[in-house]
Amino acid sequence: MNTPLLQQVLDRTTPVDDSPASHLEVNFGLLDEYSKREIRRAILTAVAVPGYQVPFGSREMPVARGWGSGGLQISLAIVGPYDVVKVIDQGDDEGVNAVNLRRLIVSSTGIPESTTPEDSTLIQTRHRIPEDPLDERHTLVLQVPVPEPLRGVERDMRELARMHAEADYARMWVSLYEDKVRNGVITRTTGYPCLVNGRYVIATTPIPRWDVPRLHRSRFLALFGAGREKRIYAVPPHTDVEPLTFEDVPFEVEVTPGASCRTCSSTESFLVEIPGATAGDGGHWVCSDSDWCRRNRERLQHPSRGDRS
Amino acid sequence: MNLAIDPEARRMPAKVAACRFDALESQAIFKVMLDTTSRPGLILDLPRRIVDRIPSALAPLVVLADVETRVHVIDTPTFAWSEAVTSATGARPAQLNKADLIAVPADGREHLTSIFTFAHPGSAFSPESGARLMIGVNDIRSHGTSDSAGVELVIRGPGVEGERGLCIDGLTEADVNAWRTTNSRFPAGIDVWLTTEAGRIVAIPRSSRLDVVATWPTQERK
Amino acid sequence: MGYAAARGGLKAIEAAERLVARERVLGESQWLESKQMIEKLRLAVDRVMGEGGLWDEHLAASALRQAEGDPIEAAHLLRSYRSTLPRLAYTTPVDVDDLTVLRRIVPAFRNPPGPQLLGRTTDYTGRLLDTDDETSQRTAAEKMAAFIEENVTISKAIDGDAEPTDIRQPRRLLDLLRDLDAVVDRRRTDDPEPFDITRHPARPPATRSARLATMARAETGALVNVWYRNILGPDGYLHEITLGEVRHGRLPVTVIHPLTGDPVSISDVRVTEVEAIEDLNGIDEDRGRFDVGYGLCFGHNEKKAIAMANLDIACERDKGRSFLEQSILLTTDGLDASGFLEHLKLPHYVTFRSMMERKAAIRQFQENT
Amino acid sequence: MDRNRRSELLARANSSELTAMAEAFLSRRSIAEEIQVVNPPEVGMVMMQVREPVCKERFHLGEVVVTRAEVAVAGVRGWAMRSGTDRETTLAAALLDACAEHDVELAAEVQALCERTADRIAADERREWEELRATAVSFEELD
Repeated sequence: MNTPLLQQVLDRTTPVDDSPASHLEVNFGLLDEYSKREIRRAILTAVAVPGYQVPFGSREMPVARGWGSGGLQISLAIVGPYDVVKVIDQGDDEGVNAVNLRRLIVSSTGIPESTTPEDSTLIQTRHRIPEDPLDERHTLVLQVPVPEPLRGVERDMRELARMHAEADYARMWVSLYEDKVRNGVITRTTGYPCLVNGRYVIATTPIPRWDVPRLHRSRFLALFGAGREKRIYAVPPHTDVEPLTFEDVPFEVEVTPGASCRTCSSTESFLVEIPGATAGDGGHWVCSDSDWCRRNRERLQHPSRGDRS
Repeated sequence: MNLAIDPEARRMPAKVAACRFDALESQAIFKVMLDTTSRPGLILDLPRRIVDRIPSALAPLVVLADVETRVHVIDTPTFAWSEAVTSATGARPAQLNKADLIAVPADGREHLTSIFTFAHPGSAFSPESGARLMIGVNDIRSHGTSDSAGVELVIRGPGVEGERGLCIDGLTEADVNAWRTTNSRFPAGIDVWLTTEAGRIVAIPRSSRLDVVATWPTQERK
Repeated sequence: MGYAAARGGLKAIEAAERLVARERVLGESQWLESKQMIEKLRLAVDRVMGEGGLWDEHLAASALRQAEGDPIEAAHLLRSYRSTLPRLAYTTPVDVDDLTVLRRIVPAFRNPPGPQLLGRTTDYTGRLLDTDDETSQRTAAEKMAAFIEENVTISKAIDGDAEPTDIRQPRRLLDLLRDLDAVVDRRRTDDPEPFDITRHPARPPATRSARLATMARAETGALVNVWYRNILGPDGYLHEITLGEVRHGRLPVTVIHPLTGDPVSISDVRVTEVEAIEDLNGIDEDRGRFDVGYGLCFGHNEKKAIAMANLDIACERDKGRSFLEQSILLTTDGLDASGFLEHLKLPHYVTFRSMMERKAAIRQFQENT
Repeated sequence: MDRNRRSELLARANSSELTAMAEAFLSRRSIAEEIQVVNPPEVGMVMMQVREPVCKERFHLGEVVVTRAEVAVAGVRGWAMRSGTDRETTLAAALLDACAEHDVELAAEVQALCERTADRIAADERREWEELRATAVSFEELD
């Protein structure tokens, strides 16, 4: 149908926008404003009540639930035109899921991306906290698959709600005690349960225990998004995050004696194992934070260039 | 029907438009709210272009208000902001003790003690139903001086390294006591943003512990 | 080196996308028209709209094409599309009595008031795989079309001989049972606000409106499975449900006209509706009466609506005693379940390394004691 | 035909008929110069609320994709909402609605279009029933 006059009227109604995001073909931050408002309300409650899992009307995102849809919703609800985004998965900026999420954030906002925390303001991550110390400039957004730390000791959601409301964590302590007695160590691996601000027990996503101390009285804001479970929670800066353990049982992070990064020789970062290709090959270790590893290597090779690359 | 000649009704469309923020304005205001909530007592600035067109205390409310929320906005002596806000956002007007979002512009500030008393703190089962208050005050400074007015507070808790001082011209000790009583059943409680007409903003969420360390008479409203 | 895996997930992702795009769009066959899918893969399109919670046949068909026929993936595309749209309005509450039937069967009675209308169905056709080629299938279909033409006599007059509305909108069986005082009366007069599952997570204990909305966009297979488990599974028990009615038909979409303030019907959606009659046999229940469960979902999807109606009444009778409500609210959403399942494919080497470390710590303790 | 009925029929009229008529109206100077777009055509959703029969409770069935527009011709407002994502056709429908309010002569043309639409819908429904009625199972009951 040829309708030039109608087209003219239609074209007239397309708003002229001189904002930095004017070239985008989608809403700034993809979500409609209505969705953002609801996520923002939940985020503010989460910060005001550290560790409480705030229910929210999780939106379906262009990534599957379980692939970071909660973290993505937080990032898109808070991101502004002057942010610089870094996205990692397992510590790696080039991980396939990290790449996918970064593409979505960048393409729907037009903001720059970086792999270096120094240059970033918004860091979305799955399963790691960057090795570099983060500070006031940074907001760390963690993707959470299962936000409920008490699920292992209680299946009924009504009872779980009561336990959190009354800060009744007795059964959690009992389960940790039994674990210790039976196995000699507390066998919790990643997502170690922590008490936030002396009030709520949270699941520290599945970050390794290695990263847990860096949430304690941190200088940055940490926001946790569970899209499928429709929960948002937060650890504000300068807030106590204490791993649940007993006085005589020190909290243990992952350490493998003698292991060092094959690429940068570090023994002070979280290392992951690269198994050998054959039975005789013992394999080796590398840093999980690939950008930190790269800079560490360059620092060792060219000490004069300083920290930046 | 004398609506047509009511000067307030004539101003309404422009004021409603002033209460509509675009995506980037909303983000900028929200970011300031997030930063202040994360660091209670830290003084930041609202975007200039917003405080130029509406009372600054309305900005944080409008950013969060929509058809899902119930709002209680105090009208000022010069304008019915409640109507402008609800028209612009679709939020439902509600009584003080039923409202999710409450805004008290600086020149509508009366009965503040009862507002702190009757604002809904939610419950331990749903802390998210606690009210958020946005209150316009005369002045916000990080510490008291010889010409101070109002109250000087010390804030401790999440988001504060050690403690942080804050001097608020526009609050009385009675206000703060009512506020602390409402927040005494954490995690139930109210979260508060204080703003000045110059666009300064500070947040004191319910997780903060407040102590009044000095008081002065509040200055006359300008 | 046998292959050069480029450092850079982006390059690998783009290469993978190119492979999909080429096959999906090019290949050796014709472009799959949306119209073709709406006509010929009608039930798949309907299922995608139902599970996506969004009615638009063209968008659902596009989603199905893009998802290479995977209905859950297509529902996901539709749902993430709806996250970018504003909600412009709510319809006025549509009374389901306004449903215009395209099909209506009443298993509970031989000759109910109103028709037993089979409509368009293969329920009573042998499930024989048709391996004939296109030409012979076309010839057969053309004969059937001709037969329909010969037997359809469309009345020319507009007034007078139009079918009475009680045939297109037959009285529901539930009302008949009410006339006979054979059913528990649970009609409410307080008209509570419906729970909005798209804005708030529905968690037990939930309202009935939250359960109904959850089931209306649940994944069909998941809902059928929860129903079946409730009947025959380890936590269920066999009980007799009689279907009062199964309907497929059109419901009007009615919004308030902003300039007149009156309701106007701007369009129709097709829905499947089911009433499930439950024989009450609990000690605390009214043994002299039946109770009724209700199912309604977008499109033509009888399996889903039947499961929904059965689970509605099962949940009502359960009264929170079991995990049934939690199962319905938390495990029947196709996107949630499949998304979580598929996320297992993502790298987990950081968490796995942490687990390996604990295993070693436990073994060391075992060796030392 | 009242205004509500007209909106219902403009919502269901053929896209090509609507846009052709809108194009013709726009070629008149009196319309082209006076048209004002109040709300540009916007694709969105309406949440479908249904009232179920067992407890007479409302619940949300799901959302329906619609496009909405509002225009004014010489200050006279016209509104349209149509299912689907066609912004141009929805704009055309809103324009016809405004024109019908604004001008008696144009109102007659819009009315004619609406009547054709009503006839087509009625004919489709009659045909649909004629086809369906053959699938009704009839049982002869002995009196």
